[in-house]
Amino acid sequence: MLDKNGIAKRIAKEIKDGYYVNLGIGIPTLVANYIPEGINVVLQSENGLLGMGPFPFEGEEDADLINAGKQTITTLPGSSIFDSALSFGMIRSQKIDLTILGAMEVSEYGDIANWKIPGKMVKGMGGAMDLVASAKNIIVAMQHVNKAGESKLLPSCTLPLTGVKCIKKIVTELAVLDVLPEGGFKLIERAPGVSVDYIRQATAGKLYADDDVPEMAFG
Amino acid sequence: MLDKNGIAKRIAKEIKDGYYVNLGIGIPTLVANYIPEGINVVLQSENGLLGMGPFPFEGEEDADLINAGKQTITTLPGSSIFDSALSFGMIRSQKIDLTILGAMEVSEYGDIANWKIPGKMVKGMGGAMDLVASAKNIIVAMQHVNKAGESKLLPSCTLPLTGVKCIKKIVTELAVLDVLPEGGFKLIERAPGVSVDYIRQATAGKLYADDDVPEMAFG
Amino acid sequence: MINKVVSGPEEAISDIENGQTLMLGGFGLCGIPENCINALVKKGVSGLTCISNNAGVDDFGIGLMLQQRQVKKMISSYVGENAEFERQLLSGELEVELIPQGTLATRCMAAGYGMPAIFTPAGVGTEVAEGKEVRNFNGKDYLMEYAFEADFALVKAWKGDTAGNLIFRSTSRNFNPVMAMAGKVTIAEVEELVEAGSLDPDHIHTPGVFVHRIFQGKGYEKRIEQRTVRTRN
Amino acid sequence: MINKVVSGPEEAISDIENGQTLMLGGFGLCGIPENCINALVKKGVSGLTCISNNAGVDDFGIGLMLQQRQVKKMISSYVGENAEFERQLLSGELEVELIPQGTLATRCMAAGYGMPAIFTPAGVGTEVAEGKEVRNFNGKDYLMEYAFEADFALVKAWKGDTAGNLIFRSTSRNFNPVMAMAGKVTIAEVEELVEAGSLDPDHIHTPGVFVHRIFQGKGYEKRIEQRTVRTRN
Repeated sequence: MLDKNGIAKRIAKEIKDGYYVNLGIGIPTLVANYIPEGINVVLQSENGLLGMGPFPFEGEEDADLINAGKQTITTLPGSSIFDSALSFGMIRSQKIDLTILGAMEVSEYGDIANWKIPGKMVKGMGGAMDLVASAKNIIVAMQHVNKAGESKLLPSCTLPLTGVKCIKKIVTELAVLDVLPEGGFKLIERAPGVSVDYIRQATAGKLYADDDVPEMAFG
Repeated sequence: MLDKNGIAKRIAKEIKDGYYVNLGIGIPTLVANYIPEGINVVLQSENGLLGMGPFPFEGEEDADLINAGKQTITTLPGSSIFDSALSFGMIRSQKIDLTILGAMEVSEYGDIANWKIPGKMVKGMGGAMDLVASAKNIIVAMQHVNKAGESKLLPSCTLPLTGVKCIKKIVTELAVLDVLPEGGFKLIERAPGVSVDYIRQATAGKLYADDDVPEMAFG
Repeated sequence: MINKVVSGPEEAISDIENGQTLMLGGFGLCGIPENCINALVKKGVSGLTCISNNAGVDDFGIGLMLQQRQVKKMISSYVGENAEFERQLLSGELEVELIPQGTLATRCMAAGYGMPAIFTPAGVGTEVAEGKEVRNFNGKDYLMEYAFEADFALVKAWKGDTAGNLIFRSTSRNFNPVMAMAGKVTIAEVEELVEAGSLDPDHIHTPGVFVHRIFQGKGYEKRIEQRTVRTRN
Repeated sequence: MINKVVSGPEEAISDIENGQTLMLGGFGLCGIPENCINALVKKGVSGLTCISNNAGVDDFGIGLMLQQRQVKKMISSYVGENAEFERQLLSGELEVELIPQGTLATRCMAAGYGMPAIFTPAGVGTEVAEGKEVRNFNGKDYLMEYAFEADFALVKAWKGDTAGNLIFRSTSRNFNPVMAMAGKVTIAEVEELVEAGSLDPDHIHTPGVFVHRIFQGKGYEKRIEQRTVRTRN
């Protein structure tokens, strides 16, 4: 079973040389720490930056330079700044190759819910609805089951949707799964030491698994 | 009867302090020479400039700095450069206070034709259709009659339209006229020495004139 | 050039009235019009509809206006980090319309570009789409979203000139340029106000034609919401 | 950063094929992609649809491609100043679609912003409106105009870096930034190519993400179409 960093590390393997990538808040942010050496990747922050760098050294924080999670950051050589309309313009026109974000629930048709729990304080969707509606390539980083032990990979979402039929790949603490165009989760890889049966039990939606599902490999 | 510079001089009186103005090609360009002293006006060039200045001194022409008529120009202090989409964005959102352009024909309902003569080579409408469709305040600078002696102020346009019901004021070599909301040209001023009857004869559309129409005053 | 300079935030906002709609630039606490917000709090104008990506924190930014109960409605994409906001929302004192961040930015832009409506796929199939026109282009569904109308837009720039031209610094640009284009009256506060002609025309982010009033602000706090740092090895 | 540098115009345009749709930046002869046009003429690719505000003059710009009969269709707002153009048009060899200048710019922008269509009042009630959807918003009629699709966008910038970021100079900016955003493949030629990190991120007009190939052009003629000057008193 993977921890958050393990999930981030596995997702990082999906990043190809030359990709522009948008990382959501939470586990997706950790992915930046595991981008393979020698790979040129540009991180977009949807408030209006391409070429996001690491956190600043202490004392070098700049209040005018933050990411979409409102964290102080730095820029890398070759970065560019733009307004929020152009930022979502490039998201809608699919110039961003890969979007990685968290989810509360994903359905076996690729619907995603990650912004609202009825009856609880609603903070807002931020840029999530724009991202899931536009991105050509989305990976969800999430826990396979919630704290109550219930599956978050469902036949259909119970929470208000963020987007419909948009998720194609999911990485959890247990597995890597593809969402099949005709519906259903296809088990691609198991976390080290986790059995197909265990994953099947943790998956409420339809799960398809070949006889021989490989364990995840890390770099 | 006015010459081209006279028409331009009379139109310049319509420009108020603080106006952003777009000047079309031909007589409208001449208006810039007669803007009253002490009046702050910013000229827009729709290829992407606010704050157009006079022609450069000989030897100081810059191929990268032209106006919408493709003439070499200069910028004034406080000018700004932008792309053509933003330029027409500010035109559509009516940030330009006054547009002055030429016309082949104007109808008594304020329709304008100034871009195409069927059977002749058509050069294109350039920005004229955008300007007439969006501007809140348009003055047409034109000859009252064509070379064949036919009126260009008509009951309805005979040439393909540039825009409909958009012209509110016309300045010709003979007169200043308003286009009435209910239709018809209202004679506001006569050119020096030109009679109301003369203007009536030169106007094919409905002409309304009070008993006592003043002569134009200049500065 | 046309001189847009006013004496300060009090004069700039003096004609903002109860019940009007304001746009406020900024993302989180980054690039917010601090001086104008403080002047609005002082003036005590109320019943406002505020279009702003976020709602500040309890004791900074729009949060200060919330504490004074000056806001009737927020139109935002994300409103966390604010306990007073939450209290007013749950008690029904405050109305909130949550819309996707890109939709928010693009509806501002649409106003500035004189486009009455735009199409975006954001929110199709979700509760955001309720009551909205859905239209299919090339096999994909889009929502039609209307341009915003705001009585005033309040923006914060780094440098500005007396002709109203604005230059923003780093990611404090965010929503400021699109809101600057969208206000019926746009008020810009800047850290440094210079004479027209001091700024390179090629560097200007917001042409002065969109800005009606400009002043040099004072005492910028520029608070950091999430201070994240790394240590030197 | 992702390196977008190619060796020159020949490599940059090597996969442009007969019958494709190209956008070409520039207004008049100002800010046109001179090197790319010359390479297209040399390559002899034909049957092209060219989206460009103008069509050059007889012996410069797109006029050179017209002389070689490489252009099947022009989509422009103004096509004067070109005798060969006129001859081909009147003889039926060349197809021309004339559209308002703002509509042209905005349809490019729409493609770059992922908006399938936009609304504009330009052309309502004229022959430009024929066959188009008219829609009323707040009492005013607008035409619905579709985003352009172009296989390649060819743009000219002043400075660019190896990451594809572009800075334009003065009014040679014109259509270049909106077309740069709209090409399926965007090729930028620049007067000066610098290393990533040499340009101020706040000064960049076109972020590198929109640019697929970049090279430093040679021998810019930058011809002036209407040389107008005043004399010193």
